[in-house]
Amino acid sequence: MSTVDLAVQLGTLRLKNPIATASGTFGYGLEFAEFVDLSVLGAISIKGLSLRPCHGNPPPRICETDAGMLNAIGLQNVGVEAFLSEKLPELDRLGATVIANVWGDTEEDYCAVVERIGAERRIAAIELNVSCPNVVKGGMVFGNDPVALGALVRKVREIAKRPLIVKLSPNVGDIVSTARAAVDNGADILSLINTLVGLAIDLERREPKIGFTTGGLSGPAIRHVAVRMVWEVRRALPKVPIFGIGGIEKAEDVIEFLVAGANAVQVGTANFRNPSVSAELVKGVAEWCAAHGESRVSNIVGTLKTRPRPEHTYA
Amino acid sequence: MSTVDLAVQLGTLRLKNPIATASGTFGYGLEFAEFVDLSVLGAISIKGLSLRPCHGNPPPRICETDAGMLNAIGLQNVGVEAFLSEKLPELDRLGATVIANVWGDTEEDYCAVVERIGAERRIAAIELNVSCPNVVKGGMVFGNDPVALGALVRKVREIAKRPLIVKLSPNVGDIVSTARAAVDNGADILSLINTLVGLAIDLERREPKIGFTTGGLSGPAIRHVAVRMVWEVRRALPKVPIFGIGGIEKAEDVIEFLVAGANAVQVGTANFRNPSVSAELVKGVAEWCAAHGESRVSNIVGTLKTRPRPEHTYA
Amino acid sequence: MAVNETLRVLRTLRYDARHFSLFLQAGTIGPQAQPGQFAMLQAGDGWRPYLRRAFSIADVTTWRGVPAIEFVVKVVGVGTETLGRVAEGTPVPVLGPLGVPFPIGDLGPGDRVALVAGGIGLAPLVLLARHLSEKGIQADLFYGGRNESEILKRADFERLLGPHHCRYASDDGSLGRHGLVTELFEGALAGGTRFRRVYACGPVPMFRALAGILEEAKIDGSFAFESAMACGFGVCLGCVAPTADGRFATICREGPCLPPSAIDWSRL
Amino acid sequence: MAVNETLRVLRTLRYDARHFSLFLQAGTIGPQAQPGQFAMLQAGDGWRPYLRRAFSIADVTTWRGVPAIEFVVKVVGVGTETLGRVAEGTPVPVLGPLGVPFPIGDLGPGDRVALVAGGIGLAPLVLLARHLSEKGIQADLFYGGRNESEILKRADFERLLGPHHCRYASDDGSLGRHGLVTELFEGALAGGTRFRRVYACGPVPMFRALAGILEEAKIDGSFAFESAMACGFGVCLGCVAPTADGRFATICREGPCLPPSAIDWSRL
Ligand SMILES: Cc1cc2nc3c(=O)[nH]c(=O)nc-3n(C[C@H](O)[C@H](O)[C@H](O)COP(=O)(O)OP(=O)(O)OC[C@H]3O[C@@H](n4cnc5c(N)ncnc54)[C@H](O)[C@@H]3O)c2cc1C
Ligand SMILES: Cc1cc2nc3c(=O)[nH]c(=O)nc-3n(C[C@H](O)[C@H](O)[C@H](O)COP(=O)(O)OP(=O)(O)OC[C@H]3O[C@@H](n4cnc5c(N)ncnc54)[C@H](O)[C@@H]3O)c2cc1C
Ligand SMILES: Cc1cc2nc3c(=O)[nH]c(=O)nc-3n(C[C@H](O)[C@H](O)[C@H](O)COP(=O)(O)O)c2cc1C
Ligand SMILES: Cc1cc2nc3c(=O)[nH]c(=O)nc-3n(C[C@H](O)[C@H](O)[C@H](O)COP(=O)(O)O)c2cc1C
Ligand code: FES
Ligand code: FES
Repeated sequence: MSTVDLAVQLGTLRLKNPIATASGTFGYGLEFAEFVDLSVLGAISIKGLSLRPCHGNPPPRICETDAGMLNAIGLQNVGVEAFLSEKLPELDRLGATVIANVWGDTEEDYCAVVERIGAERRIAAIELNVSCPNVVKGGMVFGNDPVALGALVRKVREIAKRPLIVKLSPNVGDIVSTARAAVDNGADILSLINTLVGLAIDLERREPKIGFTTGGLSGPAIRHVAVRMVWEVRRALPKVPIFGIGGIEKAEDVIEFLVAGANAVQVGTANFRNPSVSAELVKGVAEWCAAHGESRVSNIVGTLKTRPRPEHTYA
Repeated sequence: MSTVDLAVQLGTLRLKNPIATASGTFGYGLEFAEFVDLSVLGAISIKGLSLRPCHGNPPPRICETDAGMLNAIGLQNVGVEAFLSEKLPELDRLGATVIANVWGDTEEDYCAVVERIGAERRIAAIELNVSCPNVVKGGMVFGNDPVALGALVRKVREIAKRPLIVKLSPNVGDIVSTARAAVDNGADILSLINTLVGLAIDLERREPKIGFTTGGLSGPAIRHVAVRMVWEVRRALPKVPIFGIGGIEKAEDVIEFLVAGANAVQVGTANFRNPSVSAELVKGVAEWCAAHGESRVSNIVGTLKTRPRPEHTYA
Repeated sequence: MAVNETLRVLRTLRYDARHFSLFLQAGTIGPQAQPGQFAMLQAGDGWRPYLRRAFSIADVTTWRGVPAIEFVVKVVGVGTETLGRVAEGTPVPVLGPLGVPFPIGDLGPGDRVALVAGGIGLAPLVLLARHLSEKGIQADLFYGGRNESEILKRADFERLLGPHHCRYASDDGSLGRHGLVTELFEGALAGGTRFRRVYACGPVPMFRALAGILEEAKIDGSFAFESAMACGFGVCLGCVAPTADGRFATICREGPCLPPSAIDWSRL
Repeated sequence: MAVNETLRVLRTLRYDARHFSLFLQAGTIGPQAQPGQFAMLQAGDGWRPYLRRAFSIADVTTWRGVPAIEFVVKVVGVGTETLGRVAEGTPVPVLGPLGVPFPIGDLGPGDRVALVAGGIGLAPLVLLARHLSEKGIQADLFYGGRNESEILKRADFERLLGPHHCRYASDDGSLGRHGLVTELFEGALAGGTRFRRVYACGPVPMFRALAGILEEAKIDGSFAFESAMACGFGVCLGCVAPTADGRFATICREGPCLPPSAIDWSRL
């Protein structure tokens, strides 16, 4: 197993392996230090940061669904300032590769957070969350509209001093359009997907189970939608580095995303079910590669063989 | 239980109860006659008909996923002619309320099928499938684009002599836009949702598990996305009659769709798991109503109470 | 007429870690079942796996005096694993009997037929052997597997057909001929045995080879095909195979037992 | 320090159709557990239900000499149903001990406290009663339920606290006072009993009433809150409750044991 080369390169971002954790599902990383050696992970994307600390949405914020869950946390976070001063030094000490997931209500808000991060070397990359469905402003407003998204990415790119990841929303008619808008305006890397918008109802009260009414659907239920979108973007934009995200639970799920065209993945909801899952996946992927005679995990990326699609034949 | 009034009215279409079956999951109805008394169902939407018989896609056509399945059948069907002469008389004899689900590669194809059905009284309504993700032409081309959809619906409306249902695709950024395009151009009723596009990969072969590459995701995995879309359309278009579709398995799932704003539902993939499920749901919904003191099922429709959505509060 | 009913587990008989027989109450399905037909079983609580699974009705028999259906199962994934763990008395939703059986109505005493099984493909051939033997039709079994432990229910076959009419092949030589079951069968043909019809169930490569042999030798065949199935009764159109007349046929309803000549082997 | 480990089922003890105790191996979680802490248990194979479920560590004890953790569970849905059916020996993934325990370090002999339980809210109070009794602190139990069969583990409480220190209330009068547990508790206050602190676990209406009583009487309180949880260790931010200082606090990490004054009851 030591013979498998797990390193992956996403533009200028080099990761020791393709297993990262997804924003909002890994806290600030430190909460996981009891369960996982953070230094063994490819990267960790921390809970979405805003300029000022944010209280988030009133509860209830989560509910379980078949093979997944809905959430509308509303981006509660300690703010970029507290993160940099209180969390980042400890993350650095623990050897974590940190991706700062950031958001704002307006272009200015986004830019202010990115500006504050500046050239901070302990942050490996910045991930723009333009796809959160659980807030009234910002969030999906950008993620749904290639023009607004392009303008935002361009502004941020001008000031960002770290590699720039743009995290796309799956709640679109054509993922390639938003992907292209992000890349054409300076995104170095794409992350996909964020959650699908869903609604669950408490029948006794005839009220939404989530206080915000709708919530974001995550977990295995969405995995094949995510794999499809990764594949579509990989086909349309053969060169862009991609983080594949959505419903990853097992090593095979990671490989599925890599074969579809992701260069690395982020593990989300599975961290709640099993806080050690990310480190287990690093081992699992190495074992899968060894068992399948793959000496470099990056060789797997984008190896899906597709057949030409048939048109109808009529009798 | 005999005291619960299950009848629902969708425009001019009156159904004895809100449980219909979804196209492509109930064959031509006759295959179910061994398991279900077809006359107890609100309606059955039969497998999508085209003008000429169609062979469909090469296998493999299906694969199981977490809480659902992918399919790319490719609209294999006997053609409208054989349906009308060989299946419809028997369905009529069995007391089934028949919805003819139809499709075509072009506007002309759609119109030809609808023309052939004409004023056939044994067909209670025509359902335009503008949302099939599993064919190269037609299908989602219409379902994704409000302008193309509007033009198609307008043409069909001019010649259709039966109530016209338009079945919407969930693979869009804004379901309200396509819903509005359909209604503004003459749709009497909307059905939502069709399947979400997904991709699953056979890792040993590095090939899609589905011959068509992608397939449509159905089953409980998509239910909360469907409920959300029904609710969005209900809010935007308070008067349009709606069939809610997606992952229905239990009586509670039916009630959830009704509360969200559907006037009736269609049961899909669950028919494969349990061919008697549709009739069981008719009983189950009556029981739910009785247990909850609802004397008319139509009183439940659109009773979701929502709260105003909070904006962020910052510390 | 297919029935959707719930049948209790009478007994699970393990052959090894990967193979077992599951005995369910016969219900109203058992008495109707014809050789080659199958049933759709729900494994577990129906959530994982989500869909039912198809299994050949291997035998209709009794267990401690109670009428039973027997399924012979190879563990390959979540559904078969779950079924292998069910406790006695567990209710299992079953839909069956389904599909077109092996054609045997045209046979009578004096006819001689062959049964060709590959791996778990033995399953539908047990009930077939029983029916053939009851009708006094002579049948020879050619049964191949990876190794001895993959060649199941030999005692049943030998009792029903006679030990001399059961021949085995294994990939590793641990039982019978070292090699493929199709070679075993070809050997019999070369030795001059004449068969009115060949019934077969096994993996696609075996089918492909056998179809060639039968075409060449102009012998009638009936193969019990497999395919991933969502419904099992002809409505999802998911289980199709390409046919010689350019269509796609549902394996669950037009099959599973089809003559090899019905299939377009080049597109399979 | 919380541990993610797999512990085997030692025993399931059924009280009635809706209530049972589950005894797991103590593992490394048991010896660390403080009263009021909880654990996240995976029920079934982890697919249905999908998320783990939170249960108070009701007691740390032994079963046939083997160190054990006890959970007392009320069946309300798929997860608790599944847990109630697990066979002895089944491995259960457990994450714990989690959360802020009941504060007891500042108490000593001579202090007198009250435990107020509503329904399944008894769970965290058993281990609390054990620790208090070991420290020689006098505690009175006020325990209410819908009826006699909802008032569990009375023998344990009576052994630990003394029978005279255990009082019950039931909605239907089948055990103890006919009425609410908060009325029972108010009766004791009115009778002149003075408590240094009140520990409570129960449904929100009980909490709400009790918070009012304690505020009025200026008695310190520690309530073990519940909330739907996805992770149990402070990372999903799903389990929050509104706080008096205008924030949202995670019940799993800042709680579950919080003073009632920390909560903004008007927004709860
Ligand atoms: C008509 C019919 C009769 C059958 N009779 C028997 C029988 O008597 N005994 C028996 O053990 N098996 C039989 N099978 C095969 C059996 O249905 C599959 O082994 C089973 O569905 C696998 O389910 P799983 O959840 O264990 O595996 P999964 O986790 O679903 O899949 C594991 C592997 O098996 C493959 N697979 C899945 N379904 C099928 C299928 N239907 N056919 C072939 N490969 C499949 C998958 O591609 C995958 O590689 C029959 C199949 C059909 C269609
Ligand atoms: C810190 C903590 C400690 C707990 N300790 C115990 C205990 O010792 N014994 C015990 O029986 N239960 C305890 N609970 C409650 C227990 O977690 C829930 O009963 C359980 O999650 C329900 O799971 P289910 O799958 O059976 O029900 P579901 O099918 O998930 O839900 C059934 C019903 O229960 C409600 N529900 C779901 N989760 C919770 C929850 N976490 N809290 C309150 N209601 C919920 C749902 O809204 C629904 O109405 C505790 C909860 C927390 C947060
Ligand atoms: C509780 C929760 C909170 C989340 N918060 C964020 C966030 O702050 N920023 C972000 O970009 N994505 C957020 N996400 C989305 C995840 O990062 C991920 O894209 C999504 O959950 C799909 O992956 P999964 O199915 O593996 O969970 C959140 C998801 C969950 C479940
Ligand atoms: C195998 C299969 C075939 C389908 N064929 C059609 C079709 O011909 N026409 C159509 O409008 N929808 C078709 N659908 C979509 C269903 O009618 C339904 O919209 C979808 O499956 C979601 O509902 P469900 O989750 O209950 O299955 C098909 C779905 C499946 C699973
Ligand atoms: S399995 Fe559904 S048609 Fe054959
Ligand atoms: S349950 Fe996840 S933060 Fe509390």
